Amino acid sequence: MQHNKLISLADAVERYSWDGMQYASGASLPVGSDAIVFGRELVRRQRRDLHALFHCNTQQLNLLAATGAVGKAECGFTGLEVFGFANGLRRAVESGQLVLEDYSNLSFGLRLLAGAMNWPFAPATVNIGSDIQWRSAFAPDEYPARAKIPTVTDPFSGREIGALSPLKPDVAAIHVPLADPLGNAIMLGTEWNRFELSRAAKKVVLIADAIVDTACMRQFPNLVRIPDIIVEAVVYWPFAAWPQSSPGLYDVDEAHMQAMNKALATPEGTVDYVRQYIDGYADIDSYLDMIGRDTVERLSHTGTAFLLDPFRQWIKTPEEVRALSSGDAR
Amino acid sequence: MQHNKLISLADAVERYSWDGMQYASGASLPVGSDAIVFGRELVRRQRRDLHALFHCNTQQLNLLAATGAVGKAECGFTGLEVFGFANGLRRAVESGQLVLEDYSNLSFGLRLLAGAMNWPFAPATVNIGSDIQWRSAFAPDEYPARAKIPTVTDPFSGREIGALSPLKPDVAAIHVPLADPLGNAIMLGTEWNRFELSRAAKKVVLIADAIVDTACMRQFPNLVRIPDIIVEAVVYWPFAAWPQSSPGLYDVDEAHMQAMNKALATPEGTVDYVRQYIDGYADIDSYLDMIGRDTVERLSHTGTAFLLDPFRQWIKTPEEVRALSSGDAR
Amino acid sequence: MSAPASSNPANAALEQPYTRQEMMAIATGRELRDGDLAIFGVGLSMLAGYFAQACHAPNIRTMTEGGVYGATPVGGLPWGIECNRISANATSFTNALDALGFLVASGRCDVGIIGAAQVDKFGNVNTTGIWDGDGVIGGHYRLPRTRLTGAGGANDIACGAGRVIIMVTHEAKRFADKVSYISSPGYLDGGDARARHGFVGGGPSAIVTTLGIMRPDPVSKEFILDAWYPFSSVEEIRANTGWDLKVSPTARAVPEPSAAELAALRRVDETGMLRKK
Amino acid sequence: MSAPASSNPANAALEQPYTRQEMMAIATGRELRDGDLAIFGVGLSMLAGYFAQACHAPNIRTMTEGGVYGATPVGGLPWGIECNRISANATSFTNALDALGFLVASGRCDVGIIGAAQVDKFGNVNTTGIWDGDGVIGGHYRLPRTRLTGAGGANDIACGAGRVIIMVTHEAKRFADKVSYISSPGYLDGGDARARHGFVGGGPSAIVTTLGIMRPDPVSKEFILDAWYPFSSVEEIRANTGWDLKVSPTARAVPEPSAAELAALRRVDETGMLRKK
Repeated sequence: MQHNKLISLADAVERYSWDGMQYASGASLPVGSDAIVFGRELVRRQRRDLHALFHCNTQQLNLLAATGAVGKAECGFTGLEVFGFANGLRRAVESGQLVLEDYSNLSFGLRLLAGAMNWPFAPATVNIGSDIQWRSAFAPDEYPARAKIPTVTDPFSGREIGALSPLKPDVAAIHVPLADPLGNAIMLGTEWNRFELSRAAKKVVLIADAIVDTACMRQFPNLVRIPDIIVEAVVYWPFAAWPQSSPGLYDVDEAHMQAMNKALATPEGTVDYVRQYIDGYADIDSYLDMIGRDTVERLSHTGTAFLLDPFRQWIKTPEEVRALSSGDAR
Repeated sequence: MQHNKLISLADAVERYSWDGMQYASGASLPVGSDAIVFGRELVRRQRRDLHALFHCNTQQLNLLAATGAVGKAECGFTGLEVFGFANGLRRAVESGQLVLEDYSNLSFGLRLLAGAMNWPFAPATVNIGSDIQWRSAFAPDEYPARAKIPTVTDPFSGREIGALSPLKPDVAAIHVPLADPLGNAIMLGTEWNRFELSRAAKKVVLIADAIVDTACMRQFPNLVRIPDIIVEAVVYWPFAAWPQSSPGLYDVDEAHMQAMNKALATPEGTVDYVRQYIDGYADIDSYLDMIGRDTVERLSHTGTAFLLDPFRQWIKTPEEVRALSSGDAR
Repeated sequence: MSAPASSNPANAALEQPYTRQEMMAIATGRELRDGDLAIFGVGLSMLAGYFAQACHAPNIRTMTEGGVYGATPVGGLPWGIECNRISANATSFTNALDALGFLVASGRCDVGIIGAAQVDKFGNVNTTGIWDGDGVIGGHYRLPRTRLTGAGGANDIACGAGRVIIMVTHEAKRFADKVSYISSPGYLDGGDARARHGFVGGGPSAIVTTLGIMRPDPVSKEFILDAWYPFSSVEEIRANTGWDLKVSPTARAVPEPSAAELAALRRVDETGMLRKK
Repeated sequence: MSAPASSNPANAALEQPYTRQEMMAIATGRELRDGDLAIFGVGLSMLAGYFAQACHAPNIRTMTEGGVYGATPVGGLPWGIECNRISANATSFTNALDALGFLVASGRCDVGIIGAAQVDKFGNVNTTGIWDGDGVIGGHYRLPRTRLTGAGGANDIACGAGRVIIMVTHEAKRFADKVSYISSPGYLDGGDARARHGFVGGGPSAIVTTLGIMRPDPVSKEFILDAWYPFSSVEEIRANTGWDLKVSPTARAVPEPSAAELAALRRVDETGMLRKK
């Protein structure tokens, strides 16, 4: 028996974030399924000294880095795919304001796996023999680095491989297209590491583009890869990954991706961006107004829209979600 | 671009089995999703000296053990749940005909994970400190056993944990409710270790209760946890797990579960069982006749039938499947 | 004091208000706390767990070894822990690495209920085999006289769950000074022996039987008698235990099942499995 | 001999039958074999891979780092390797541990195509950063002058894929004697250095550039010039390579793209990305 866990975005950030926390997010690749609205709220509340654990950089990390919210980060890929370098992150790294520890996309996932399993380490047959193993930004004077990816000897063969440290983020804000009020979630498109992340994190907050009835989950339990029993809170926020995409729901907003990344390249541009695109909304309605209702409409005409069809009958209207959220949400 | 991989059960067993091979099967728990029709065919062909890797015993392993087809086995759970001890397996173990190496349900899955990752070992925080670690049926004179679950030292903390050896079965026959002709598969109900097994095995043969059009997979790609690129062959065989269940399609046949287990308790009963329930059919039609059309109908009225509803529109009729299988299937 | 007719002929005239098995299931269920993340095996332990959810702990979060979440069994006792009778109303299906690994071996699961063919004074469980002779295997791993079901997921639960409840029929042959084979670790040879292996789980918190409840001594970890049932006694329990069972100074009789408890249990045990014995 | 107008003004009158980028994509695609299990990154490498599938290797089994299977991009070049343009027609979506772990790091993937900001004579790739001064970081891990995109999944591909094709624009600054930072291992310091780490993958089989193709010496593993394009020359390539590039005795010009190849490439590159440069 699980309870309604729908809470507002503001409440979620109030309860599940604090200065200095290990914060994991960035679900799919840089251009999709990123719980960036949670990150916008972190900026609004001026959270500081975050230790970011993003398997891939996203516009969220780009923004958090640009605004000085992040002191340390650990990542695999740190670009923005076809949108180029992540200017906010890059500026923070090059200035020394943010210390970035490098891993690969697989080793980041294996570290989450190790955290989820509560293993002291995960075996690594990748990253070894490269500067990912030999160089540690967290221990810059050590060369070769000793504590980042130490070797471990296979007791069967005597072969030496690497050992990856486990990750157990304090909080993970995970973007999903569909969640129910109890905290069950369906993903569309690659999961990337969301499955492992949801088990590795100490607390999980779902940021869902749409809320569905639990009957949807009972019809498709094999799709519910994040079950309610491990979820603290559910936040309803349409277009939560914008300007990034959410397979089944909306496409990348190319123009905003570029404008945003350009803005984050400078402190002045970042201030402007925050004023316009974080201070620029107070609730879901003004958020969608800010994106532009035409843009919302256009981006919703995605080639992946058919992926949502089997689930549409269970999607709750904004009014229904509001009614569910108005009472004691916990 | 993948090709039609539908072949007959006889062809599949001809091509993908041989004496002495490491054979993995037994998908879900003992009373469900077991590719036992593949095992019945192994008995019919008198394959011998199999090294069985079943994370849980099933009626398939019970049968293979009872008929003397298995020389070695590695398992987690070795019972039949509420149906009690597996008499065929038990008899083979107690007589010394079959050497059974014990693991737990988790460690068996971790060994498949290690095989799939091509790790030299998987970390174990379970099974250590018990006779699963200290006793090896494969090395009976060693006490404590040295090579079964040796210790490995965590380089971060100095703590000693266990190391599990990887599993890479020669062939895995995996039961699924739904597959397409290309080898994409959808599971209903728990996967148990089918996901990891499909990646750990050198060759994968799917045994599917029903064949669906690939359009079904494109509508539900997040459900396709076994993609065609790792599958060698697809066998269509309705009620393939009988007398065990297939969630969404049919229930356990309690009477046959009990009668079968009783028969396998003795060599004579086993001979009778083989004559009646293996020699007793030559194709799908005579197989269903053997089960009994009334029984087939009754077992199909399962409380899980609604799980199949979203996919029914894509299920191919036996005639359509036959037409697809008649040509060059590879 | 009520007792089942089968155990006490003097009460044969009574209405047999509950069986020993039912008492064991209720006593086990009472060990579960609201909000627990809990894993149950098949059969009696599943009935005990769902009884607790139906009775006093509605917010128990249930799971099976294969990753069936949010389900309650329908249509009778499940044939297996992931069979159709429990797959019919789940909210999520995942897999064994998730359930037994990410949620149990990791230490996230609060409580597990496991069964035993044999249990010893330190709560070690044998479900693997029975050997002839002195009950031990010897230096050589001899063939078992009787092969049992193996460890299954119980070893993983015994290593990882916050606390473990062992449910077992109380017969002397099942309660050994030392089990022949440790399938699932309790406190091994007692004291802080679990620490040697770094188990994240706390070990067995109770052995609940058809006659009473034993709990580990906080220091030695030897199981001692904590409670008897309305129909049993210290003497009967000691006589049916294969080691010299100590009795806690605070040992007491546990309360009889309440009408509400019995009603809840029987709703869960709709096929009356627990009433057959 | 045809050449793009941009690189050779003398040919400006010609019809610019193909660009250098297109030649690079086609030369890369020719490295793929029918039936390969192949992983592509975003951008040019994805175009090269799908070109091969559309042209001469219809049975290539494609995958992305996040586990998108059975898809071909629609509606233009994907913004990212798992974006909606490639998620619109997949047969399976899984996850990164599956794709990069079970299928790539395991050694099951036959071939991967990766990009490089900088590559050295042993095929080591830097995509992490550019440092001032002598181009090395020094004992202390100094701040990079220019932070790049990090290893992403390329390190995993470089360790595990059967063979790796490195695709890179041919400029002297990108071809270093020794990269400042090994993001993704080639042959490290040459010879059998990969064996020290037990990599299951075979290492880079080719560096395909906008000017030609280099392949490793079988013993030393130093990359040497194997082929130039119809519009390039040994001299031009050596002048744009940051180490003293050796030339294979069997070096030759590769055939021009055929009409069928160009047609196939342009069907894949429907937004004309490769024709912009």
